[in-house]
Amino acid sequence: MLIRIKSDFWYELLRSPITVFSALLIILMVLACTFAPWVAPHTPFDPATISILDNNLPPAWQDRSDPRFLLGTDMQGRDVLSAMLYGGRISLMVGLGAVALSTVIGLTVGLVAGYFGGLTDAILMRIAEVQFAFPPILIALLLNGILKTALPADVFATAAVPIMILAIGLAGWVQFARIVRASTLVQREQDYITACHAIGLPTHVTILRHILPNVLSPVLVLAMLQIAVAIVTEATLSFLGLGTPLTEPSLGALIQAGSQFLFSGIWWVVIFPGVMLLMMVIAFNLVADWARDYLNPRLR
Amino acid sequence: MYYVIARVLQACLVMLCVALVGFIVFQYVGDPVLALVGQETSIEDRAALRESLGLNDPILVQYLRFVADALRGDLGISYSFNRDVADMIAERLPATVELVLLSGVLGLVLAIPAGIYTGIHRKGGWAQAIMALSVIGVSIPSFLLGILMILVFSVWLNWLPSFGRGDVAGVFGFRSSLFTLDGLSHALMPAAVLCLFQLGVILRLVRAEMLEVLRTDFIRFAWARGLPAQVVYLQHALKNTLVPVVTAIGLQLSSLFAFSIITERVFQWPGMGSLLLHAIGQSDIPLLAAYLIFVGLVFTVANLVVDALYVMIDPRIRHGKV
Amino acid sequence: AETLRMASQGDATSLDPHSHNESFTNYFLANIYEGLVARDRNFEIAGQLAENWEQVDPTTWRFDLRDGVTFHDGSAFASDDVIFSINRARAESSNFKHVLASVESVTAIDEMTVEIRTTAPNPILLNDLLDLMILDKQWAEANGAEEPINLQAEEKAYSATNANGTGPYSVTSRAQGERTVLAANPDYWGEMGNITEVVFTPINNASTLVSALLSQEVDLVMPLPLQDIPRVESADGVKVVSSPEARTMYIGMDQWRDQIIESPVEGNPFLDLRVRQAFAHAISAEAIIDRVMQGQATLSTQYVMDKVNGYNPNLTRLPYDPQKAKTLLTQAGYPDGFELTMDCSTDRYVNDGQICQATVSLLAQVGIKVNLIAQPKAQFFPKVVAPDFGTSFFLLSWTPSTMDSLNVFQNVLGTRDLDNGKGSWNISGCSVPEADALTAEAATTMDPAARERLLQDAMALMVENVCLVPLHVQQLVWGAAEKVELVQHPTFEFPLEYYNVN
Amino acid sequence: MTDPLLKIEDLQITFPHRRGDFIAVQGFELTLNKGEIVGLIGESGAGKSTVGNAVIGLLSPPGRVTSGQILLDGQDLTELTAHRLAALRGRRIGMIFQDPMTSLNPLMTVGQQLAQSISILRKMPMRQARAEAARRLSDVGISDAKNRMDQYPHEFSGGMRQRVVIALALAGDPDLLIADEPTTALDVSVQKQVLDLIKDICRERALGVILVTHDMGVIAETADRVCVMRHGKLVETGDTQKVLAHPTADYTTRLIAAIPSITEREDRFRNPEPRTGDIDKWLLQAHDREEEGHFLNTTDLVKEFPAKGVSFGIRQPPFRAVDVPQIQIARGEVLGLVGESGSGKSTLGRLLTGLLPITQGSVTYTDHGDISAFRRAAPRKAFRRDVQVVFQDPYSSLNSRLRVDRILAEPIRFHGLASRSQTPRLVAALLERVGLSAEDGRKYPHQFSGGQRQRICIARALAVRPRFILCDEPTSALDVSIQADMLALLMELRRSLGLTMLFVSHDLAVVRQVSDRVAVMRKGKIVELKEAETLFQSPEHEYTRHLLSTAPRVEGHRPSNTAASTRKAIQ
Ligand SMILES: Nc1ncnc2c1ncn2[C@@H]1O[C@H](COP(=O)(O)OP(=O)(O)OP(=O)(O)O)[C@@H](O)[C@H]1O
Ligand SMILES: Nc1ncnc2c1ncn2[C@@H]1O[C@H](COP(=O)(O)OP(=O)(O)OP(=O)(O)O)[C@@H](O)[C@H]1O
Ligand SMILES: [Mg+2]
Ligand SMILES: [Mg+2]
Repeated sequence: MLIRIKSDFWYELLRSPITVFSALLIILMVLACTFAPWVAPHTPFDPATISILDNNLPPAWQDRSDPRFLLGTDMQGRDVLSAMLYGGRISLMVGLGAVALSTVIGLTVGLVAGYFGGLTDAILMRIAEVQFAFPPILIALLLNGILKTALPADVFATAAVPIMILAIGLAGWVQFARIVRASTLVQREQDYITACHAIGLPTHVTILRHILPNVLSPVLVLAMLQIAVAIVTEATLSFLGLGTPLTEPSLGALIQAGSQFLFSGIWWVVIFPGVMLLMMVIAFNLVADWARDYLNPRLR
Repeated sequence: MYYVIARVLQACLVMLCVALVGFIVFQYVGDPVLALVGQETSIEDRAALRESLGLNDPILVQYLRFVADALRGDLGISYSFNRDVADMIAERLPATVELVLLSGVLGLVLAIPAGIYTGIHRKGGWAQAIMALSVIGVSIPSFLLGILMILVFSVWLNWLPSFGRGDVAGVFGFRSSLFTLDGLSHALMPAAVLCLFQLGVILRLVRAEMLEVLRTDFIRFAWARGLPAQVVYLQHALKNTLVPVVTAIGLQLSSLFAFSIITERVFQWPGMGSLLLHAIGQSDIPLLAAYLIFVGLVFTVANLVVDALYVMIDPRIRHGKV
Repeated sequence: AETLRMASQGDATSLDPHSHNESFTNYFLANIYEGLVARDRNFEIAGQLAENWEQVDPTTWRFDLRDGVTFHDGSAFASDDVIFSINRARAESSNFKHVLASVESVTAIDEMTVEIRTTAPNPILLNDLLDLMILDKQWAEANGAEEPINLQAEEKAYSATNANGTGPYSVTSRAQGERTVLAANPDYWGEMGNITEVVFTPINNASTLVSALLSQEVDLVMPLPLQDIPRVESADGVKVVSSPEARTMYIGMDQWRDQIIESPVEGNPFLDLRVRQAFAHAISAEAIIDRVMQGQATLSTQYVMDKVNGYNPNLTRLPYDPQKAKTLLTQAGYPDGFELTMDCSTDRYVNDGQICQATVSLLAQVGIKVNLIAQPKAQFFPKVVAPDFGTSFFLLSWTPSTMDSLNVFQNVLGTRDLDNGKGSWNISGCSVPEADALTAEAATTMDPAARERLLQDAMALMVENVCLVPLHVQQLVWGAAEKVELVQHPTFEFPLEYYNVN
Repeated sequence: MTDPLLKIEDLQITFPHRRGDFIAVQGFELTLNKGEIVGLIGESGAGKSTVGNAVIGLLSPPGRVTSGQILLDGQDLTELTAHRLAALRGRRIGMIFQDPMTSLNPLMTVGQQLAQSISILRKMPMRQARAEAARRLSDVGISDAKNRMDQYPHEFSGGMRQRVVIALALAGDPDLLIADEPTTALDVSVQKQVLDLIKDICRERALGVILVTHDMGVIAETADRVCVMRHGKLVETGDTQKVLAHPTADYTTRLIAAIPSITEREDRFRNPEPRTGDIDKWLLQAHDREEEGHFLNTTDLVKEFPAKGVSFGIRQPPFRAVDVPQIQIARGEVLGLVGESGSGKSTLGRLLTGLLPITQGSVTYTDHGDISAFRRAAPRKAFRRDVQVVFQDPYSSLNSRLRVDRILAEPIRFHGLASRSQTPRLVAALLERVGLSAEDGRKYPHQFSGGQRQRICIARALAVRPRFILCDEPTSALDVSIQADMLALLMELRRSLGLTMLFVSHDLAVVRQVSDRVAVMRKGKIVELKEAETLFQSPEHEYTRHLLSTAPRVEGHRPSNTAASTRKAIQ
């Protein structure tokens, strides 16, 4: 190596151009979405700026199009490009937030249940079973109902995203918990864990520093897929009328609404958001694949 | 034996909790009375109906009443269908079961070999292509994928029927649409959409675990022993990936069961999922309660099986502890 | 022998004709069961199981029953079936009892004549009887179906899954939510088309419904999503069939609270007529019809469509005029507009969510900031209807099931009198006492022309007061194979005996 | 002899790394004839295993042969396709990897694995293969092979697993066997049995064997010729007797001088020269607590493992792995523990250190009390700081996802023995003290040789400055000179700090050098427990006598004298 890179992390990262590309793509999309109000050509969430008379315009390179709307407009007359950026922001928040929530709960429960076993395990796993019976829709309904009575109306109006995060996050942790528990059951019988006991490491250190990295691989796989699942679930909830507000659609909700126009030839309202979601998910997964290899020194 | 009894008791407890939480949730799914009566029904009539359905009682009372009835084998009558809930579930169950089985089997048959392949040829072109494709199943929402498939295979190509369940035939007393050609042709698209999702999860999980296992010393020794590749991969490596994979399969299968909602809706598959959607839309409490209990039961049983499999797969996992 | 394969977004909830007063169920069952009277091909009320009727006095109606009619199981139809059925429909567990609230008693004069006595003169008794289906008394008693289903009942409800009517079609097989097969009744007393078998499938998902039609797996779909009309029109072998429906869409404004809810504004701006007028001027119903409804709706000038009794042809709609709206708002003391919350369902009416979104952006142009709460009907209705009326700005729609505007006045427009079952859908709480007086008079006026005048005047008063902002009358849009010849009624009944497959 | 079976010429093996490639083997040469056993000895980390792995074509990635030839019957293995090479494994070349513990698939029974190999390599039907497998298991000295076949690897002791591995390597009756420390975990009698077996096959079937080992006794008794390696290079090669008796290279001389004697006690172990490095000073910092009495005491210790499976509803009686009436270890004492492999030594050790739940009886430390009765974290932590373990298997007892410096820093930081800023220096010094370099801290466990890993384990145990160490085969993978160094370190700690030790080993010579008393175990019971010298000079129990008589020796070699004289000469 001519250039001396100190850290293993950067060295390994730069060796995989496809990961670098994916990471850049993620950064780009995250930035574009985060700064949507500055980046997007229109403000699709402000009803005062949209006109129903501009609806269903095709992308700028097609006939009958309007140069103001690069990727066309949807049935409400919203600029598709801007809506994607604004919606992407919501979807990213929901996707990342929900997965973070379910990963944290799932990892904790799974590690504790797998490591301690016995009664702790039985109780935690039975709780998981109860939880698993409730699909996100029902949890969303419950939260919606509780928060509606608990919060003042104006606060509640802004609570859609947190509700989605909570509902989807809560519905998702069971998967993580079960998978982590399974791997923990195997890991805790290994000699290096006995070595931790011999050092006298307290349980939480043993679990966090030694077992956790060894069970992380399936978690990473699942988490990255769950980001997509969370975004899509949020869209599904929108489809059932519970997701983000109609006037502030998420990326998933855009796809959902657009999917009804597939037959009518208004393809741009579904294809562009769909491709964006796909790219986002693939990029996340590629980065996660790399991260998993990086975390296992034998795979480097 | 003791273990099994304990687990059965625990399962009962789980069901009780599911129902309890359920009744708390039902407070917020809507007002069944409104869904039940015509628009011109007077307020008193509605109030009277609400009273007679016991909806004015505290949740706990409603819950206990439900449990007491359920213990007598009576799950109540669906508000919106006027029919015995147990009958309705029994009617819808076979459709969902066959869809889940078909997509489950389809998913496993595709995912496990593909996972092994991509694990072995980590950097290969095919492997990378498979990996990229596997994400598509997860990231294209199933309502979109379903409609796209219908558009292509039913509307454009006219190969497959776009909705519903086909003819059923009985084999050994099981009546299923999987036994007829027409039935299979109806089940193919929904099963494919449903399996694409779990395909991604299982494929990636098998691959990830495969990668880890293939670097272990005992695999190296297996090579040194001169075992042929298929034995090393299938008998030695695969088995060592199974604990998390079986867990995932258990989860996926039971969640297929529970949440085939969208697929069933898109393809008008007359199963439990569409029943749930209807029940939520109509705030049909007895139906919802029975549905939740059922899903809880499926998941509990799946977990029991998975836990039993752990001990069979990995002897190091201790019996009593599981 | 022709088969009609039809699909719709919902299924009949039950085969029992008295347990759910839900329009699709009623219209579906109308092919299996029959009433004393029904609408004919031209949407006029005509005799069905009753051949003639006469009004003996203002509160007594006598019906001569049709001879030689048999039920599907072969038993003969007679007056005891009518008495049984009407009483059944008035039972505590029936959902029709309020429809028959005016009926005091039913008696048999002889085997083939019955007499219905009403508590007060009821000019629209025939309309009330339209959806009332006649069952076979012996069959019901033999199968424990004397009453419409009781939800506390222990035994299973036979009549929910089995049917025995006198109608043109009988049920061959039924799997709820999946598929129902009807066969032509060979002994049907009346004329019917050439369809011998009907395969009915519910398809909930709109896109699937369209594709089933496009791939010619079904011959008739209802309703067709508006955005798919061009696609169906351009496809071979299928066509779009549409006609106005008796459903009118409105936007409602709180006129009873002193302080509107879920809004930062002080007091209730809607109490000022100018504000209501401003809203009417600001909301371009034309744009909504053109863009959201894809042209599949007609502009409403009032709260009923033109085929409904009491429709006033002289009324006009306040025109779309944002400038005027702003002026009115300024006059009312809101030069910069104000902020409020709108409640809206997303799965109840055609494109309801989108109508609301369009409304929000239209209002935004005149400075009114609307926070839209779009929710599934399961959440929407409990929130907005009696007793809470928990909204101050909302989208609502109404179909007068009797095709008579009295129904609208009593439920939606008239001053609330909940104790007497009036105005339970008057969510906006609008109250025009003069109009109430006119409608009360109309309720007992037996002379059709005089009655019509009273209702028209009441309608005019309501419109003048901008009780609600009328939007449009939506169209009934179905997709069908070219070969299907069908009849559409504004109430979206589908009397299959008038249908043919060529 | 015509053509040699194996001829290695000018072999160079590189592990590419971004901080510069590491050349593990350079210019290595070796010739092996049919029916010949060549011993490969040398410093730990010299590249012995790497050579073996290269021959069978399974260098651990990213290792590569960068030049040279490996000719098997004249055919260059480095040029074969992966597929052709794979066909040779098992059938022509057998390999015993250095780490028996992790070489077996944990999810298949021993019998399945062996029968599978046999049926595939020798094209036998499964049933016949199973019978053959049972036979071969008893060949390598596993008693009750029929029943043991259905057990899983984790139910076997270290030595038993090693024997299974040997049986597996020989399953295909190869022409060439690479045996990488095949007997380190075996007690001397089984070791002899296994070596005899290898020698027999070697003679009967003209098998060529490369035997990697650190046990000079084994070399002396088994190998026809030896190669000595150091730093990846060939140092010396020749006839075993000649090399042992008259080494020419400096390194060989030193190596031979370091061989511990089995026949007498050498002063150099018991009284090593004091060290004065910083790290030594740190390690020798006195403990604050010092009390009287025995260090450790047990009463009627029993450990039972549940029997596998329930047949016909009747539970088999549990397997009693340890049944020891009483053991006392005095302060500063080194108790040697020897005995047959599978006799329960490791299990006993784990019981004493509280790493396995006790079935019956109790273990009491004078300073800490009954170890199964700890309720609070504080006393447990104090106990753990005092009592450390060097595990028998250096492969699986290191967390493969942690860098070595973090593995070593962890106990230090946890027990608060150094500040965050001091710790890296301390870790580096510890690594150097056990003969590794400070940069090695940046590597992961799998990048080390077996002996290097063992040294990491020793360093980890020492890092908390314990007062008691359970050493379970702590030096089995070390060459004699590094072994001497490690033992000297331990002895130094014992002398200055009163470090107490339970020293489990199969190497009787080492046990004799370090132990004050020695216990002999067999089938879970202690059959003899005596002062070390008394035991070695006049063993009473029949089994002890058998054990001592089978220990391999370097004939006519008087290491202590040589060593002593060398040292004197230097002084
Ligand atoms: N987890 C376990 N389950 C069942 N049996 C076990 C288990 N661990 C050890 N054993 C059995 O206990 C006996 C003693 O094992 P142990 O590991 O203590 O032997 P050892 O004396 O250390 O042998 P070696 O010198 O070969 O390491 C063996 O027969 C072994 O099979
Ligand atoms: N995967 C690897 N990556 C980098 N370096 C490695 C790897 N494997 C081994 N090495 C290095 O190669 C050298 C030779 O290792 P090898 O295992 O051949 O030693 P050895 O002679 O068998 O030692 P021992 O007697 O301790 O087993 C060591 O210094 C080791 O650190
Ligand atoms: Mg080695
Ligand atoms: Mg041992």
